[in-house]
Amino acid sequence: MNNIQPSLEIDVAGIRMKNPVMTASGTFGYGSEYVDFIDLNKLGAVVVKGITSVPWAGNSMPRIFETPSGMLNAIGLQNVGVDGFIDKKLPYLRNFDVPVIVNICGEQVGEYLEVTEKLDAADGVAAIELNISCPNLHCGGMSFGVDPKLTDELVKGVRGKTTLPLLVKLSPNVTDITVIARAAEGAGADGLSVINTALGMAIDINTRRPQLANVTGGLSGPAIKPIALRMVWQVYNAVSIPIIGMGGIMNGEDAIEFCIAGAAAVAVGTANFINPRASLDVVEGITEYLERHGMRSIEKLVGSLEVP
Amino acid sequence: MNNIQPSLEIDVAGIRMKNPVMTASGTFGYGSEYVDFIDLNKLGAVVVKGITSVPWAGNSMPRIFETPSGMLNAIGLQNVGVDGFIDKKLPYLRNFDVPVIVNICGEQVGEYLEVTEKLDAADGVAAIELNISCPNLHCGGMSFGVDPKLTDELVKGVRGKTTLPLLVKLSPNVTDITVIARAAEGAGADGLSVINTALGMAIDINTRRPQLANVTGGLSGPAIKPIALRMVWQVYNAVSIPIIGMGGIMNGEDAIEFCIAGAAAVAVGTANFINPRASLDVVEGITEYLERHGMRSIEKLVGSLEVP
Amino acid sequence: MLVPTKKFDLPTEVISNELVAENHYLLRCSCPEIAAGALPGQFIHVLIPQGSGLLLRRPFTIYTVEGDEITMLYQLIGEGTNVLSSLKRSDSIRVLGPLGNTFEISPAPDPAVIVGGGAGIASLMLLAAALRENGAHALGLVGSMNSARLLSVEDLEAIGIETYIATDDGSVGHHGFVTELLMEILETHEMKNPQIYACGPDGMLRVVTKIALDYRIPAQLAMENRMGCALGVCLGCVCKVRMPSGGFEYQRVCTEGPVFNAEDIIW
Amino acid sequence: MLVPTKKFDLPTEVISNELVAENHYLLRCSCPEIAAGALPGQFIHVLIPQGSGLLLRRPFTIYTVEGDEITMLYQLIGEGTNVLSSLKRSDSIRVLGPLGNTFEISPAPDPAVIVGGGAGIASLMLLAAALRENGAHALGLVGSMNSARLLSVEDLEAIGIETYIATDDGSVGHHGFVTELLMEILETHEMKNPQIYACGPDGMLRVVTKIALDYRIPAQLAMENRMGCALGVCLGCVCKVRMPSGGFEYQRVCTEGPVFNAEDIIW
Ligand SMILES: Cc1cc2nc3c(=O)[nH]c(=O)nc-3n(C[C@H](O)[C@H](O)[C@H](O)COP(=O)(O)OP(=O)(O)OC[C@H]3O[C@@H](n4cnc5c(N)ncnc54)[C@H](O)[C@@H]3O)c2cc1C
Ligand SMILES: Cc1cc2nc3c(=O)[nH]c(=O)nc-3n(C[C@H](O)[C@H](O)[C@H](O)COP(=O)(O)OP(=O)(O)OC[C@H]3O[C@@H](n4cnc5c(N)ncnc54)[C@H](O)[C@@H]3O)c2cc1C
Ligand SMILES: Cc1cc2nc3c(=O)[nH]c(=O)nc-3n(C[C@H](O)[C@H](O)[C@H](O)COP(=O)(O)O)c2cc1C
Ligand SMILES: Cc1cc2nc3c(=O)[nH]c(=O)nc-3n(C[C@H](O)[C@H](O)[C@H](O)COP(=O)(O)O)c2cc1C
Ligand code: FES
Ligand code: FES
Repeated sequence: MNNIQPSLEIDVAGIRMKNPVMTASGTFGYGSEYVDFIDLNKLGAVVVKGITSVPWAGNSMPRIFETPSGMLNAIGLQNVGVDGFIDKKLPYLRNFDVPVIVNICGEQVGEYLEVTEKLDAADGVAAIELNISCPNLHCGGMSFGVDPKLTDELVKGVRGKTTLPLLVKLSPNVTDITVIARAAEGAGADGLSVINTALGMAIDINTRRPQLANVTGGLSGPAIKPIALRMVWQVYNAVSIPIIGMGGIMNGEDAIEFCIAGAAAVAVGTANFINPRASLDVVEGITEYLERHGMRSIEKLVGSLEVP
Repeated sequence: MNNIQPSLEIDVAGIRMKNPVMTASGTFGYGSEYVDFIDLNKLGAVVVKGITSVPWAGNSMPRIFETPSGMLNAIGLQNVGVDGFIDKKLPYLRNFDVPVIVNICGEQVGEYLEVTEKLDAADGVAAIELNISCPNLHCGGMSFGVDPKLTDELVKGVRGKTTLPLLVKLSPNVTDITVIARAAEGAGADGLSVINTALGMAIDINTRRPQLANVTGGLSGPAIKPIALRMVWQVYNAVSIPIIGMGGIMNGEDAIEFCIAGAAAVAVGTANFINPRASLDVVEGITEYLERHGMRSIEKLVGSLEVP
Repeated sequence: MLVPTKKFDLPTEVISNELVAENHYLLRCSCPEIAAGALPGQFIHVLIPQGSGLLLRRPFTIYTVEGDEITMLYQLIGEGTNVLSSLKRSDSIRVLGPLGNTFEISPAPDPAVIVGGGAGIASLMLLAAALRENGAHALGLVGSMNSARLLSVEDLEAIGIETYIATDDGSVGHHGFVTELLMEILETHEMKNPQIYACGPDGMLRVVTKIALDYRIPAQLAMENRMGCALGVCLGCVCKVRMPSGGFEYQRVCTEGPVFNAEDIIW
Repeated sequence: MLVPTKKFDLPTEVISNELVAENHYLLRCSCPEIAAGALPGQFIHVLIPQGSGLLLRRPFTIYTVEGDEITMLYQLIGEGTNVLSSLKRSDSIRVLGPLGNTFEISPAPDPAVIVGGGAGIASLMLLAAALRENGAHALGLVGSMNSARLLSVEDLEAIGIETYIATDDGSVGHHGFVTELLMEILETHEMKNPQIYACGPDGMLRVVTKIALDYRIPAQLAMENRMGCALGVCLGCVCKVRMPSGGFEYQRVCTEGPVFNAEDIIW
């Protein structure tokens, strides 16, 4: 123990944050839903639900299912659309002194570009997170995030439309995540979000129907943490842009694991559903760890894994 | 309820079994370790620990780590080698009336072929399970199971060396498991084992070292069940050879889920560590389910998922 | 009916947790902030204690409010309610609430016909109390599998609500569905400004909706669905709601609901 | 030292589960079949009750055997032992055992020097009892962080074993490591056919090994490691063992161990 007061402030991919803890897209709404529990100003960044060019209705029900230490979701990107977001959701977030990162999605490259242009012109967007990995969509039968060429094309396109920091969110459902990571880096991404949900499924044995109307869905929560950590470490060793680590982070200790594996920042997802204060608890947990280990900042921790 | 006594007997990939429940390779030793708890004659089949051409020492410690609803392992295929297996382990198993399936592995195609030839000539081997998916080995930097061409080559090679039923065990660490599944089918596999462990990792935040000496390891147990089920269903829709489903099966209900997704038989792995009777409990659970639903056999259940 | 109540996530202790009917328990705990704001139909999202192995919380309607204390009346369904039922006095739980919207009760219905199937009646108890406080005339219709599982009849009668019973096996009251009882009562009672309030299994709610439409009586349903966050962010709990425009929208049971107009629900 | 004991996986109930020292508990349960076969050094693999959220069992040495009952003495380490410590009389657990090999005690050591660090002493209690039954001369060396965490001294003395204490903070006995005590005793005592039996943290066992080699005294160590199956199949619990041939082999703590000759272990 000693008296160094660690500073959690960091700059990740050009986004200046008070601490390295974000909320994961789709698990924190548009921020307003959590103000009874959290001072948004204390977060590193708020990442909002995936936005598309026009409002999407989403998938039919059931949409979620609990699995051992995890949950499956197939929401189908129900969202208000980029115009609705800018008109109805963004103004509220401008009341806070916290970077707002907008997660965007689409079925065609053109849709991504349209959303990007509108967000680039809007006031109060700190960065764009490109979701090329939503497991509940079928962009020509396969999502962008599993093909390095499609990734390159899409990221280059979006890069051309904005000067905002650009994060690219990678899918775990690939043979070699470093290939996609390098494609995104090469195409101009400023940072990588690792990982989105793993594709999974569950069945009701009495009705013999899938537990999700969409049949398959994205697995999140502690169950996928080992997979997420492995991928963060792989990507860390493959690229030189910063990584936002996520997948099953429930507390500060989980977050520290991601940092040691190579994450410059982390995002808290499913944990928000179980504990609405989870993201701030993670901030506090990280602070305590740094204090306990006499570290002034988190930077020395990033990628500090000692391999035997 | 009614009085039909279901028959669990099946023929999977040319292996005649009393019931569709096997033990998963690496989780049941060579069978003898469980005789205090289980009458081996009551199992569908015993699948033994992966065998290589020469004895392997295995990885250094630590080799296992518990994760939320799962465990990581990086054993590194410690085994007695094919000669040791045939001389010291197989004779004991010949005392039982249960098919013995031998899981085999290697770093080079040649090693697989050598092991296959010896097993083909041995007495008491019911089938070979080709492990092309061990996450703790590095065959030229990448395991066979993530590349359809390597899969084709290896399976064809092994196929040429034996007339025994040939199962090919697939890795979940791929973008599209159906590509590998079709490659294995095309090359002459009689059945597919789906899935091996998912590649994961965990870190000790106090020492900043990996929890496994091998850094990464294979994730098994209930945590991966949703991923395994999804892959069984995908493979079921892609090939016409039978599937042995596995990944997180703890009880009869889990097994039934795999059958509905498309598995003709199942294997019980990590559950053996928690409950040494797990495999027989699964047999009983399946029987009860069939009785409760008035089904005479499991065949009608296989792939019976009703997609909305 | 959308009410932006301030929400709290409170650690608290179980005061009591008793078997009140076969397979059904009543759990009491002290949550002053939630008790102060709770409206009829609102619910809490309960964190099953650490180490239970369950990830997500479980939602339950606030059954009664007495001073600082709230109760929930719950049925054993699966692992979560099983662990809940094992909790004893002074065991810790966390309670998030009050959540969701509330029933519309003005202009005062005459009568209010409250229809509860199984544990569904739990969602209607605070409503019944509020109606009585407002001096509204209310009838209670309680459906159950059998007499051993019958819930809330005494609680309803204690606040002066005329209560009718239907059981699937006829062990008490009408032999058959509570919806049959509903039809009978609509046929036999004089009604000035009737309103139906219902909660129960989906099958029952569909029949209630049909009856309400047939008789042109407005009906409000307390809906249930699997829940993730219960805060409106995961979009996991939606139901399909008819829009005035003619289209539909997926609305969140945890936020736009749990109370919906029966005619708006697309099943 | 390999003993093929018949193994049982038994459901049983907690008889008692008491705090016996700061951070340490003694759990008692009835397992006739295991009690009948248990040998010194053997262990059980305990299934933490359903719903605890933990997947794997946890291994603990059999501390004592009394009729049909066995006890285990355990330290609070993480979640598993935390859940264990919350168990009360008549709570259910499952116990797999007896597992592993046993200590070599013939020809009778003179004296047997038993060295336990922290909860490690738990692995040596049945051994101590067996030595006394055989009439062997045994000394007990017990190391602990401080007096509050001191374990087993009374139990050892009750069976007539001369016991020496070392604490890290000097609050009782020798101020320092139990290995220092070991050296002192080897220097000051007359020894005809000495044998060291040790269990404790890795660091301690390495020093014990060095001392044993220096003094050319045979030593047996009860090793610990993370365990999966405890039945010899997962190969997760291995330690590195020197082979007579000159090479090494990874041997299973659960099967070839937990007791190994100190000189064979490659750290
Ligand atoms: C707003 C709201 C209020 C509720 N209020 C009450 C209440 O006051 N009293 C009460 O007893 N219950 C109430 N419920 C239902 C209650 O939440 C579930 O019964 C509970 O979550 C089951 O948890 P479990 O872990 O025991 O079962 P699980 O293991 O989660 O589920 C077991 C099985 O039941 C199914 N199931 C899960 N939830 C429901 C559901 N809501 N309806 C039907 N089947 C379901 C699952 O799909 C699964 O097949 C309410 C639900 C909602 C959404
Ligand atoms: C053959 C054998 C016999 C044992 N006998 C006893 C006994 O009689 N009394 C007793 O108190 N303990 C004994 N142990 C150790 C005991 O098994 C562990 O302390 C226990 O499993 C910890 O479980 P947990 O869930 O509380 O901690 P976990 O959450 O599993 O572990 C918490 C932390 O402690 C580490 N850890 C886990 N196991 C050990 C270990 N064996 N040694 C050091 N660190 C560990 C983990 O890596 C982790 O970092 C024995 C172990 C073995 C292998
Ligand atoms: C209900 C739900 C909705 C999600 N929606 C989105 C989304 O719109 N866009 C996106 O990129 N990721 C989405 N995700 C993925 C999360 O942002 C995160 O990557 C993933 O859940 C892993 O983190 P976790 O385990 O902490 O939840 C969603 C996850 C959940 C559980
Ligand atoms: C400790 C351990 C060792 C394993 N060894 C092998 C092996 O040698 N060969 C193989 O094909 N699979 C091996 N597996 C994978 C299992 O056979 C199985 O495919 C996987 O664990 C998923 O099933 P489960 O979740 O039921 O354990 C091993 C798994 C574990 C946990
Ligand atoms: S439960 Fe998450 S939106 Fe309703
Ligand atoms: S714990 Fe599995 S081999 Fe020892």
